[in-house]
Amino acid sequence: MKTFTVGGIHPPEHKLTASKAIEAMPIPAEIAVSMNQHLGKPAKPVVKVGDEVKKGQLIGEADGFISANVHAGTSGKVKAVKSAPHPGGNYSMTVIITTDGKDEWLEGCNTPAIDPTSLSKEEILRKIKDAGVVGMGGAGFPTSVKLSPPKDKPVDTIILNGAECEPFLTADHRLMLESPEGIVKGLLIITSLFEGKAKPFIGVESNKPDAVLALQKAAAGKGIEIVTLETKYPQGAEKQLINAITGRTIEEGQLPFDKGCLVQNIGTALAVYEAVCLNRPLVERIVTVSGMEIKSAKNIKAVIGTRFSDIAAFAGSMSEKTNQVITGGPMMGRSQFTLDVPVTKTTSGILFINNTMLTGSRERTCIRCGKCTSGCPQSLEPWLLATEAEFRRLDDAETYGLMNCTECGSCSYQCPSGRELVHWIKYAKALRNNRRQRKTA
Amino acid sequence: MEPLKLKVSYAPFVRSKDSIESVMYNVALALLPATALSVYYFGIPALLVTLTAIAASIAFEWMTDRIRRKPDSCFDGSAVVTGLLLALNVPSGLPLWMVVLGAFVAIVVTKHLFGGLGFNIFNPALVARVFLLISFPVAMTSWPVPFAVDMQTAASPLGILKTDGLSALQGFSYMDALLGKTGGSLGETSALALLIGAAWLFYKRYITLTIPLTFIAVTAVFTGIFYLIDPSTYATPLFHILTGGLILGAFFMATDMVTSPMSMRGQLVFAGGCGILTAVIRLWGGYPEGVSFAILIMNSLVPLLDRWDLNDIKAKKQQSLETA
Amino acid sequence: MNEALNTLTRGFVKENPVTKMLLGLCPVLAVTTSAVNGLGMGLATTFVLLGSNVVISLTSKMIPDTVRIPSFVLIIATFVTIVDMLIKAFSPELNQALGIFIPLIVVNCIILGRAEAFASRSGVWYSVLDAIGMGIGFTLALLVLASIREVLGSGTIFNMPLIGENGTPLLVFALPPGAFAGLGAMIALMNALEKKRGVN
Amino acid sequence: MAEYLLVIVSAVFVNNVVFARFLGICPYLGVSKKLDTALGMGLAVTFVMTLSTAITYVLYHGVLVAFHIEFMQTVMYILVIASLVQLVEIVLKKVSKPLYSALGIYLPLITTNCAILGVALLAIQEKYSLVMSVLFAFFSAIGFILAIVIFAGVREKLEDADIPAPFRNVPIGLVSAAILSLAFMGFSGLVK
Amino acid sequence: MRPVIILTIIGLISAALLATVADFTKEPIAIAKAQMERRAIEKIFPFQLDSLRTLEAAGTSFFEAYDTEGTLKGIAVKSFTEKGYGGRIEILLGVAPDHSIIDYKVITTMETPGLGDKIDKERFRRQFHGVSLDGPVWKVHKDGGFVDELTAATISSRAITDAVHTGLELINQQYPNTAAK
Amino acid sequence: MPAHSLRLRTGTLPRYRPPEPDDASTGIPVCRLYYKPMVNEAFIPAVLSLGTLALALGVIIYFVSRKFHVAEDPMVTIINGVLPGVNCGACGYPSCNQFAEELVRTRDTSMTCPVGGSDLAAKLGDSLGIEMAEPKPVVCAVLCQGSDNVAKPSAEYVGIQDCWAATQAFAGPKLCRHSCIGLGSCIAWCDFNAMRIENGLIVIDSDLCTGCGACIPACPTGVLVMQDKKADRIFIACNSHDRGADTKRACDAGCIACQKCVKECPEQAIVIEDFVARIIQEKCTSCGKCIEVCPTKVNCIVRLNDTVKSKQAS
Ligand SMILES: Cc1cc2nc3c(=O)[nH]c(=O)nc-3n(C[C@H](O)[C@H](O)[C@H](O)COP(=O)(O)O)c2cc1C
Ligand SMILES: Cc1cc2nc3c(=O)[nH]c(=O)nc-3n(C[C@H](O)[C@H](O)[C@H](O)COP(=O)(O)O)c2cc1C
Ligand SMILES: Cc1cc2nc3c(=O)[nH]c(=O)nc-3n(C[C@H](O)[C@H](O)[C@H](O)COP(=O)(O)O)c2cc1C
Ligand SMILES: Cc1cc2nc3c(=O)[nH]c(=O)nc-3n(C[C@H](O)[C@H](O)[C@H](O)CO)c2cc1C
Ligand code: SF4
Ligand code: SF4
Ligand code: SF4
Ligand code: SF4
Ligand code: FES
Repeated sequence: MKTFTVGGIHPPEHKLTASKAIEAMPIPAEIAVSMNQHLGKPAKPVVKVGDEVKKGQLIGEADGFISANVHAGTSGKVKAVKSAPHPGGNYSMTVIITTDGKDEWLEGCNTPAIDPTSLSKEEILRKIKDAGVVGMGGAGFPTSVKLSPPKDKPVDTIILNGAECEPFLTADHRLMLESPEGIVKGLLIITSLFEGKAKPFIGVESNKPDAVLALQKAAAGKGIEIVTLETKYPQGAEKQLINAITGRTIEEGQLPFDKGCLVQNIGTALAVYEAVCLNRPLVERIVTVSGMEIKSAKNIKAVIGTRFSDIAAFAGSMSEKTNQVITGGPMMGRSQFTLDVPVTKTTSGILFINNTMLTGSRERTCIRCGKCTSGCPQSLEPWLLATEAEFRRLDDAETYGLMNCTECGSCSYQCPSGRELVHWIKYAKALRNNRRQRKTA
Repeated sequence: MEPLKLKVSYAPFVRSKDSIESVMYNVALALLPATALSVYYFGIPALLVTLTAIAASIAFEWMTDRIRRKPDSCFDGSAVVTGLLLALNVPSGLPLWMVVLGAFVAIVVTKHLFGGLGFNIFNPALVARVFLLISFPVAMTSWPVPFAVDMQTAASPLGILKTDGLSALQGFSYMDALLGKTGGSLGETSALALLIGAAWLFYKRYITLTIPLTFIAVTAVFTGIFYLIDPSTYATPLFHILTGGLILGAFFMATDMVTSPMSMRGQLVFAGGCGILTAVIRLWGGYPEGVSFAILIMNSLVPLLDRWDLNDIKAKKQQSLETA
Repeated sequence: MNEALNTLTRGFVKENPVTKMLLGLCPVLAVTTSAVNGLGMGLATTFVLLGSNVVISLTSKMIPDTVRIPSFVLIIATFVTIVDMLIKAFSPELNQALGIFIPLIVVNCIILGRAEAFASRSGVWYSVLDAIGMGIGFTLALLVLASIREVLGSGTIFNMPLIGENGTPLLVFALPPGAFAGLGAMIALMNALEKKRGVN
Repeated sequence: MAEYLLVIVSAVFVNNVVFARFLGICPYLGVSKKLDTALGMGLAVTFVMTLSTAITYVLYHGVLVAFHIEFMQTVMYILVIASLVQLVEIVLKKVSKPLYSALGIYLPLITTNCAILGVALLAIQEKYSLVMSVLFAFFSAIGFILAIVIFAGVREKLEDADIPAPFRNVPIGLVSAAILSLAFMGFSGLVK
Repeated sequence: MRPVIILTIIGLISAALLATVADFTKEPIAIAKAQMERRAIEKIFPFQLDSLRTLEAAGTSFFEAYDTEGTLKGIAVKSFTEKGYGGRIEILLGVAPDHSIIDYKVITTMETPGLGDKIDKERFRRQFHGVSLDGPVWKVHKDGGFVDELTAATISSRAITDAVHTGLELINQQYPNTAAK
Repeated sequence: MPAHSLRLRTGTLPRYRPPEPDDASTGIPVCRLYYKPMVNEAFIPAVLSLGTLALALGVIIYFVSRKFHVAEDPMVTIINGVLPGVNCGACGYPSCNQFAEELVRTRDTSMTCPVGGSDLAAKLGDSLGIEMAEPKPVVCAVLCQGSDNVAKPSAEYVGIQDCWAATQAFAGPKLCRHSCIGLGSCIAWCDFNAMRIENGLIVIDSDLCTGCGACIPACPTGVLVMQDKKADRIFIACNSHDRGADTKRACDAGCIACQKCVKECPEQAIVIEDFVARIIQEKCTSCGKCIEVCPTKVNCIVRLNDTVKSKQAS
């Protein structure tokens, strides 16, 4: 079984919803579509209060090279365009739509399948761009940009990321079980963009043997290699996945294509297929609703813009012990300060938990046990980075590899002293960026 | 629905079950066989010394927390380990007030003056031991004989070797050393009981074997060379491994992560240094036993060893910047 | 007059050469095994300080910059040698105890420090006050540390036994570690007291 | 050969200038905040100590003993050391800027570093030969470097530590020195 | 050239001053030394000594102590050993004319304060009183001799035994005719 | 005292008498100091040797220092001595020393040290013999009054107690995301002890604040700004760019952009920018009319010295 070479941890899996089939969530009375659902510059709203919109209608336009289109998730009327809470923890410009329950597609969207081989490379890329497809594995990098690497960096390996190494999350797992064909088709479209020079892989963690089987069946004879990976966190992180499958190492400051690789989430592949062949913009996604404190944990297909409060109600509401609501997985997710935040294109899960770590004293001093170092998949010294951050020695932190940290959280997980290592690292990065900006300004 | 009181914190939201407490109490557990054996051999005084050392350590920890207005740390287990190790490092007949004084030196002077758990440069229990040894050389070298009825004392095997030479060690038995039936401090006598505890710690992954094995191997090689040169004045390497505090020191004191280097390379140098210094002091120094001094001296080099690693990281970064 | 008083007294505690300015620490650590030694060293140093301060304040105007340091040390060394010979002649016991640290008064940073920082810029009268003040401060520090070390380390004070024959003194205090730790504790105590005063 | 070895071991470890002889404490405490500066000071001390011990040795036997004016020892020695330091400083400043910026700032401090004079006096007191004196001086300086470099490492680490306020800086430095000298007592008896 | 001249002048004055003071103190220094010695010897001998004759021989110094009547009451010798814990130990050993030990005094020692330096304590010295060279075994108790070693300072005890023994031998060599037997 | 007697006669030095032979035989040394020639046997060699040594070393130092002389500008040292030496960076140079070097090099009269103020400018000018420009006295002020009882909380923050760290987790523990977070990141940057936290809000003591500006970039929400140091300077102590209704829901002291002050101001010195009022300082006469009309529960228009005083009192 393949795996990455350095570090890694084994948190308890808690995949409560692994056997729950995806349920479609009914469209709520109001949705809030954020203009900031991707990495890069937020989209520019192109609708006004009072406008009628159809499902799949462009409501936010990509603003700049690294940006992405945003579409209405259902039909209805624009109630407001304003700054509203965003699951990233801050506020963002948001189009609020009062839905009409008809869920009418815009004309030209959701057509019967077309043959992608009939399209030119440029047409495919344009369709992906128009559909607002962004990476669904977490960071939300605009897919069309990622799929057009510079000419001098030939890509020879394309990897679909089906690792889903975060505890609790099962969205990708269910997707691989329920739509393996769509995923494979999406992968083949992506591969076709590289004119047969790139070999496609799909990496899946060993705790999902059924998904491996389903994919193997769907991909039979298509030249795709399905790789079973050891169940170890963070197997799904881009750099670790590349290392596990190809043995290559992405050095600090390098991007995957510097080592001839391209990594996409399996959900992204499906979105690519739907955008290219079915003319469907990215308006819904699979979300794992889980955690110990929600009554009926499940995997749902939700319209982008659905608020967490509606989802909580749909999943049978949460218990009184809930003290944290998290988007994403428990290792890398974010805790929410309100349930008014909506699902975005990168919301892979919503967890309702009782975090006992929040009571009593949390952080103590580092006892130099070295567990964080041994767990770090990026060969960093997290305790050191945290100390440098604490004393605001940002230059030192940078020379010790601050920017090479993927914020996977393995270090904080391991630390017996409850050190907030990733948070300190994030803090140092924030201060550093702020300082940079001021210098250039 | 009631508006929920949500709490915001930073990822990750799950943490491993390891805590300072679990680490420390496991070390204490691992020392239990040796402690129990020493109480069996040396009787009630040994028990009193052990309890006093632990209680005094916890009390001093509690007091410093009060004075420094810090959250309570007296039950995080580190004071217990320090106290226990201090007890295992002194003769069973040591007057209890000296034990309390030792706990003061360990907890207040060596640990809290330097900032408390995690910041101390020197091993608290060892500083206390050396402090006591130098302050009260008589009391600290009067080793009660196992099963003694009337507090009869005898020199430890290393002490005999130092003052009277190899010939005085005729009656020495390796089996006795392994089981601990020789004169010595509470915990340094039975190698076997200590090894059982160390095995537990290794199994639980609270220690790695880099430091202890290097430490012991280097000591053995160094003393072995001189044994081969002149077997009539130098004792065998096995004698050096089984006597004195080498096993205790190598497995339980040199491994204290607060006061040892973090990288493999640093740990090798650290343990190698400990081994050489131990051998040098034992063979030619004024003191019969060198483990404590060796570890303390190497403790002082830990910041430099750490710094060596950091400089390397920096240099590598520089290199990669230049090639890029 | 106020200023004169200040010049005299600031060396006692406020600007104590040992605990505040951290000068001349070697003799402080080395000779403080007994109170008598501490006192002797303090007085010897005070004498040299006084002599050199006076001479330097009188002559500094004439000494050009290029040879300032050699000239100063020469003057200081002369006084030290005189003290050395006097001690040898009149208190051979003290000589034995202080040993090499008498010639080393030459390099006691307090003396050159006061010469540079004060005597070479001030009149004789103030230089005398400064020397006496600093000397007393130095002697005070030595005496305190030496008394602590003697009591704890040997169980005596001014060579008079405090504990019986069977008592156990804390030997370390008679040894180098006790010197370092004692001085550290003393300085920390001064810091703490100063802070308390500052707050009130 | 063994005799030389003993002098070396004694000078570096057993009778370490700082921990056992209490010489050069002021720079030991004052110039040990950073590792680089500590090393700089150490190197400067090594240079001056070795050179001045050699010169004073010749001076002692060639002049002081010859004319029976041993009482002039202190005066002569310190004059030589002070002048030497000043000369080295002046020359270094002109000849090698990098070396000057590395060592220059420590040179004036060395005049009042009692280890220099102390070692020169000790070499005479111990009745060493010229070669032995130079060796003794050089390795005493190495002992000084050892002490100050270890200490600088310790202090750099202590910078981040949560030390009780009254003990910050010098007092905790002295406490560390106390523990270090405690540890170095392990070497006692190694050389008589 | 002014700096040079000034420095030279300071040097000249300093030298003149020192030479003068040195000359004045030369005598007192020598006397002080002699007095230290005499006082040490006075401490060893329990009687009132009047005159003292110093003899330099066999690489060491002997002191013959006479009382007011001019009879030889005791002999003292400087003896030493290199076997101490801290290296060299020098003692002044005083014997009666029959070469039995009266007392000794440690002159220089590097033994550890509180430990090895107890060799200078009355309680330890007492056991040597009246002993002479060819009575008992000149070793510490542990090695089968008569000297009760100090607790935890066997090395110092051995050393002092050695120093006293050497001293006795020196006296025996120097004054063979006054030997008791 | 030693047993021997030391007798000195005044006037002339006593004559030296060698000890009599019987002194030695009794073993009781007697020392008497008598007159003794000034020039003793050690005198000549001592004087000669030290004199020669001093001369030689003096000559060597003299020539070497001439030969190896390196020119150095003593002015930098002088200027360094005058500067405050806190290395705060307010002058635009990373350290006081570099400011000094640059000033000595360029003699640029427009270079100012805000910390030292006009006194320092005069001193610098005196040292250099030029007329230095005077820095305009400024002081740091807080554009927020959202203390714990005024601003509504959002969620409880558990984590690293630092404003920047908190903003990495979410928009901040107060419902208003433009507010002072109140964890005091800025305090560490203030070299003059002028900042403290009270009731979850930063408070600046304008007597201690030197206007060095070191704290401003340290604040993640940008509620710190420079104001002219004038006790009756008027400014709007709110930073909320949310719409009026949202602001009102989040905070009792928030500017709701109601325009009342704009209309009231006789000098047209107030404008609304991005849902918050701003005072154009050049036009403002500090008449205070705007303060009277502001409808917010806790008036968001304040005078500089009031902010400090009221908070010091509380
Ligand atoms: C400024 C920037 C430029 C990028 N350019 C490319 C690119 O040209 N090709 C590519 O495959 N990925 C590119 N990436 C995407 C990253 O390699 C990575 O896939 C993305 O940040 C998401 O990773 P994550 O989900 O592991 O965090 C870029 C990322 C950034 C931040
Ligand atoms: C620690 C870590 C864990 C990750 N785990 C996963 C994962 O389980 N599945 C996944 O698809 N992406 C995961 N990612 C994101 C990938 O690095 C990468 O960005 C993504 O696979 C790129 O595909 P996308 O652009 O289609 O999202 C993880 C990233 C990090 C830093
Ligand atoms: C700090 C210290 C100083 C010592 N000094 C001496 C000493 O001066 N003389 C001595 O004989 N032993 C000294 N020892 C003890 C020896 O190392 C050795 O243990 C002892 O002489 C032999 O023990 P015993 O006398 O109980 O057989 C000292 C020990 C310590 C800890
Ligand atoms: C493996 C291990 C070894 C330890 N060894 C010691 C020790 O030798 N001495 C000691 O005082 N504490 C020891 N501790 C406890 C703890 O680390 C110690 O109290 C800290 O040095 C205090 O900061 C040990 C802990 C562990 C986990
Ligand atoms: S969060 Fe960063 S430092 Fe921590 S383990 Fe992951 S990569 Fe390493
Ligand atoms: S895991 Fe925690 S305690 Fe251990 S070294 Fe890392 S930060 Fe320190
Ligand atoms: S002013 Fe800014 S930095 Fe200071 S406490 Fe408020 S939010 Fe934090
Ligand atoms: S509304 Fe204004 S005053 Fe209130 S918290 Fe926000 S910025 Fe502060
Ligand atoms: S007194 Fe020794 S260096 Fe200052």
